[in-house]
Amino acid sequence: MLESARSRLKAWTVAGIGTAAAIAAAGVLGAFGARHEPLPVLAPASQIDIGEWLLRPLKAYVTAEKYAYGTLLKPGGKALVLEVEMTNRTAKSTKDYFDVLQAGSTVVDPATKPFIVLTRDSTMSPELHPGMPERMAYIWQLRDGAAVPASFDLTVIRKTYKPRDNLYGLPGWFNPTPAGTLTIPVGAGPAGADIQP
Amino acid sequence: MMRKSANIVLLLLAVVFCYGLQISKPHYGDLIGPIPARGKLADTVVGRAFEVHAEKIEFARKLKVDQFGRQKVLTTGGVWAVVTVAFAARAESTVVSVASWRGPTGLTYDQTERLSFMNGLLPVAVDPGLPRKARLIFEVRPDQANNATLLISEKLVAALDSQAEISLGPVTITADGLPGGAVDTLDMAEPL
Amino acid sequence: MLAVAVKPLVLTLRLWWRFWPQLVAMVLLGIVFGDLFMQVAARAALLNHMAGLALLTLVALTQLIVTVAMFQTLLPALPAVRAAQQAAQGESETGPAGGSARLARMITVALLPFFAYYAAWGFLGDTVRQYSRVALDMAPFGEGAGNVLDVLDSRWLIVSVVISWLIRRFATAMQKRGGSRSFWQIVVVICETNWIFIGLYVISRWKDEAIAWIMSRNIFSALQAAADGATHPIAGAFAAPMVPVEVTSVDTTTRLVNLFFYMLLPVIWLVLAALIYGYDVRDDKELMRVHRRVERLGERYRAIPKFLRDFAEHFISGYRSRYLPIANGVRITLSSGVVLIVTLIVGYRLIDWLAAWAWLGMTRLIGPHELDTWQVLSEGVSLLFGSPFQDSSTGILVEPLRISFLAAILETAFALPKRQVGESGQPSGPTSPAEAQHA
Amino acid sequence: MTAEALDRNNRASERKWRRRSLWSLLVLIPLALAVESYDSVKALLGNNDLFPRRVAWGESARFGGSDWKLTDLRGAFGMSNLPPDSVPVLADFQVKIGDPDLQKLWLGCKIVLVDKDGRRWSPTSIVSLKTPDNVGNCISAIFSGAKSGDTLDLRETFLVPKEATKSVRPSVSVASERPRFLLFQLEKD
Repeated sequence: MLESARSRLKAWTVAGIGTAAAIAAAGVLGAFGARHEPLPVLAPASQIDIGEWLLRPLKAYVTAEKYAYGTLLKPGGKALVLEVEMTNRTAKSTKDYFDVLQAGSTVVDPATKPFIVLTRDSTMSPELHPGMPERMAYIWQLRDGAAVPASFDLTVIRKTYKPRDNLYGLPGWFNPTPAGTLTIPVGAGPAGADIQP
Repeated sequence: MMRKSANIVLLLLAVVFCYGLQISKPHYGDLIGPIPARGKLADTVVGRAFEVHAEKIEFARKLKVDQFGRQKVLTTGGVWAVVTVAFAARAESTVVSVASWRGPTGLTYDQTERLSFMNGLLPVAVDPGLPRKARLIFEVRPDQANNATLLISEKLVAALDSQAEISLGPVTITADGLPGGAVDTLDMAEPL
Repeated sequence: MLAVAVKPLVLTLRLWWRFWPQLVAMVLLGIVFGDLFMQVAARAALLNHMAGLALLTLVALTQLIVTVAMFQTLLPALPAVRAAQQAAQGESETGPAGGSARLARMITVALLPFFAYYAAWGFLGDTVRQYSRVALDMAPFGEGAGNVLDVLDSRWLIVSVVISWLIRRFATAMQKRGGSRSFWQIVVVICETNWIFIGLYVISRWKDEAIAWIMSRNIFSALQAAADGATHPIAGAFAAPMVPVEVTSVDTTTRLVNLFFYMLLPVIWLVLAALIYGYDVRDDKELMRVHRRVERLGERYRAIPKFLRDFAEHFISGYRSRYLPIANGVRITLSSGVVLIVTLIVGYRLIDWLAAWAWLGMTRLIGPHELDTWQVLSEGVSLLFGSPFQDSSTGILVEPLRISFLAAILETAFALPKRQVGESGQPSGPTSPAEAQHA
Repeated sequence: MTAEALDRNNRASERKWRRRSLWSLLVLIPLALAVESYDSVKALLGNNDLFPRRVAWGESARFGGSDWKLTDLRGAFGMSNLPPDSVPVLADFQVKIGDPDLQKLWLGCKIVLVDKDGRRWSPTSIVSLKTPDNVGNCISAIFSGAKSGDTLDLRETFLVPKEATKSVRPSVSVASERPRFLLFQLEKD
């Protein structure tokens, strides 16, 4: 009786240590998983493939005009305009581009969303169609009183295609994750030349 | 040895067969998808809630439109495809709001959102006994013009409701890469 | 060779014809109770997510009881399986228990290991998906309240496990004291399934993270790149026809892995069926016999001091009872020949495929209607062919056929002459079904 | 007990269970259907106008907590710019408010015209006729802040093909009363 109690106690002790070790291992694994790998730095003059979209940054500038591509800007404020060539690589028309580009927080308040405009005729955020590159302008309101920067950082977000999601089993683009960062020089104005590859 | 290789062949066949089953099995999206009501250009396609009759297709490089009294010329990265259709409601007043252009390789082009200010585009309210014409305007890649299908439904999610599928037939592509008969500028001010 | 493939098919139809009223009735009972419990769980989840998860155990339990009961119903028509079962149990338990009492015992005996195994293979994920959908539908505006699974990341889960452990403790005490035993037995079973359910679901989430971590280490990327290079040559100029990224983004490795699991699932279900028939669930005698070396390993294992063995058992027993049946199942199926395995995989998948197409066919037959009307009609179609979500589908036309098919395959595997030769060490195996029943 | 007897026993009990199961299907199939489709049937009944309640000409009917009365139904002939063979039809109602919680009771208010073949016309946006200031429509009435005892004048405008004008009758439905709806009869009926 006593013998069995002792062996059980031992077993429990060892089991406890084992559990602690397992939890520690899981923690280490989790820590590895969460470890921030440095994001790849992308070249501004390149085609950036993020699954749904193919992006090619064209030019960036700061404007103090009242209108930028038909959008009314905050009076007295300045706006950072980034022109990008975007190609929809999916099989369907889509406007899933609102979270694709995130400007660095040094120039833009991260809480403000950019206006996104088709430069061709200043249509506000239209659907873009498969396999047809379009020039789009991302327009961020600059922080009040911010100086015009020489360049700014941009984080590119990509999503992953799942033929069937977990809940309903429908196809779609999920799990936005940063794909890389790039630094874009800020040019003189709307008339500046495009970045050449 | 014979038996072994026969087994391997059998297993391979099973793998191929299972792959076939796996990719051809309809899933949730297919099961609750729209039910097609098929037809050709100039047919009257009868769905559950509405009938549609596609009269003609025109292709153009540019569109001339009237925006709040001002003339405007709209360009596109591909080619404009304008389909003139007539709708009629069946038992109940309804609103037809979604149309898309499916190319021969399955690329699907929704109706353009760049002309939302114009009259005669979707969404269109139709009443029983009162047919109504409308224009469906798409921007498509020229290589998607040939043998395309027009998909028209009342709502975006046409779960198990009818969706008109109109095959638009062959379109020749000329040497400059444009669909045959494409005009340079199409005037949208012309009455339907 | 062809006979091995045809025999289970004929047997499937025979089983189905002989037992369809019972099977269909059980499926219907499962649907009714499963749906009621699901509603209760989702409503409880609106008040407290933990309570919802705990009640979800009842849904899972219902599904499992129905499956186990269906397999047990078929048993009288499976002479070879019964013979093996009785040989494994020995002569001790051949008492002539009445139909329902026997069924009740079989369920409680077979349920826990089956449940553990079922959960370990991630089938509970389907139940959890259904639950999330129902709760999402009920949540007022879909915000925050809809995500009923956030509790899985919470430490309060431990409280739930502790509570069910305490209840179980109490129930076993009551059972010993002699108060209505079967009632307390049910309480114990529910508490234990609650552990398994919550525990394994949490573990599976951790496991997913671990696997995602491993997969992200670029181990497979070289392989994948090579495979992709072979299948999609570098995209041409812009003028080339466009292939949508939905087609190209699912890489070859994923496809192969998916196909592998697609083909593995029927085998898993066969093992589950074997488990239910009580085929050496916790008995490794059969496995140990496989190889002399393994046997020696077993002897050496028994020589280890008891407390160490206790400890090992503590950790391993779960895995052993999980993998031992796999090993045995694989052994049964492998030894029964490639033809039978192929019949199993193809037949199982064909049933599944036909059910999906039958669903689609019904939609075309019924034709378009307004969404509200179709919502009602779809319940009828689902009753026949299973839910359109295709998770743990239980259509009354599909599920009985699937169970009959699995049982028929198992019966064929046990009845193969090859297997009986393999066991010639024992007093010679049953030669005719009639004898087997009387053994 | 001999093995043969045992076998016979088992056979008999299997047949018994088979018979019982067959009978139970008669109950279980409708029960399963009812349990599964309860919510869907509720939604179907709550979203559709299925059962008419006829209201004779000149009478008023209690509906959605208020008393509804059809005062006029007439065509507005002679308008230009309309599709050929179509006629605008005006339906005028007088509603005496009973329960003033219109935002709840009149939610999803829908006035349509129904003809003898069961075709339904919703109010049109193509024709806009001038209405007096004190005349609203069903939706604007919900937000009018009317109190118990007030009388509201409501008007809806429809566009109907000429051949149907003879047989159209107005119907009123609100979410709180569905699947029942009011079907107003005319003087000549």
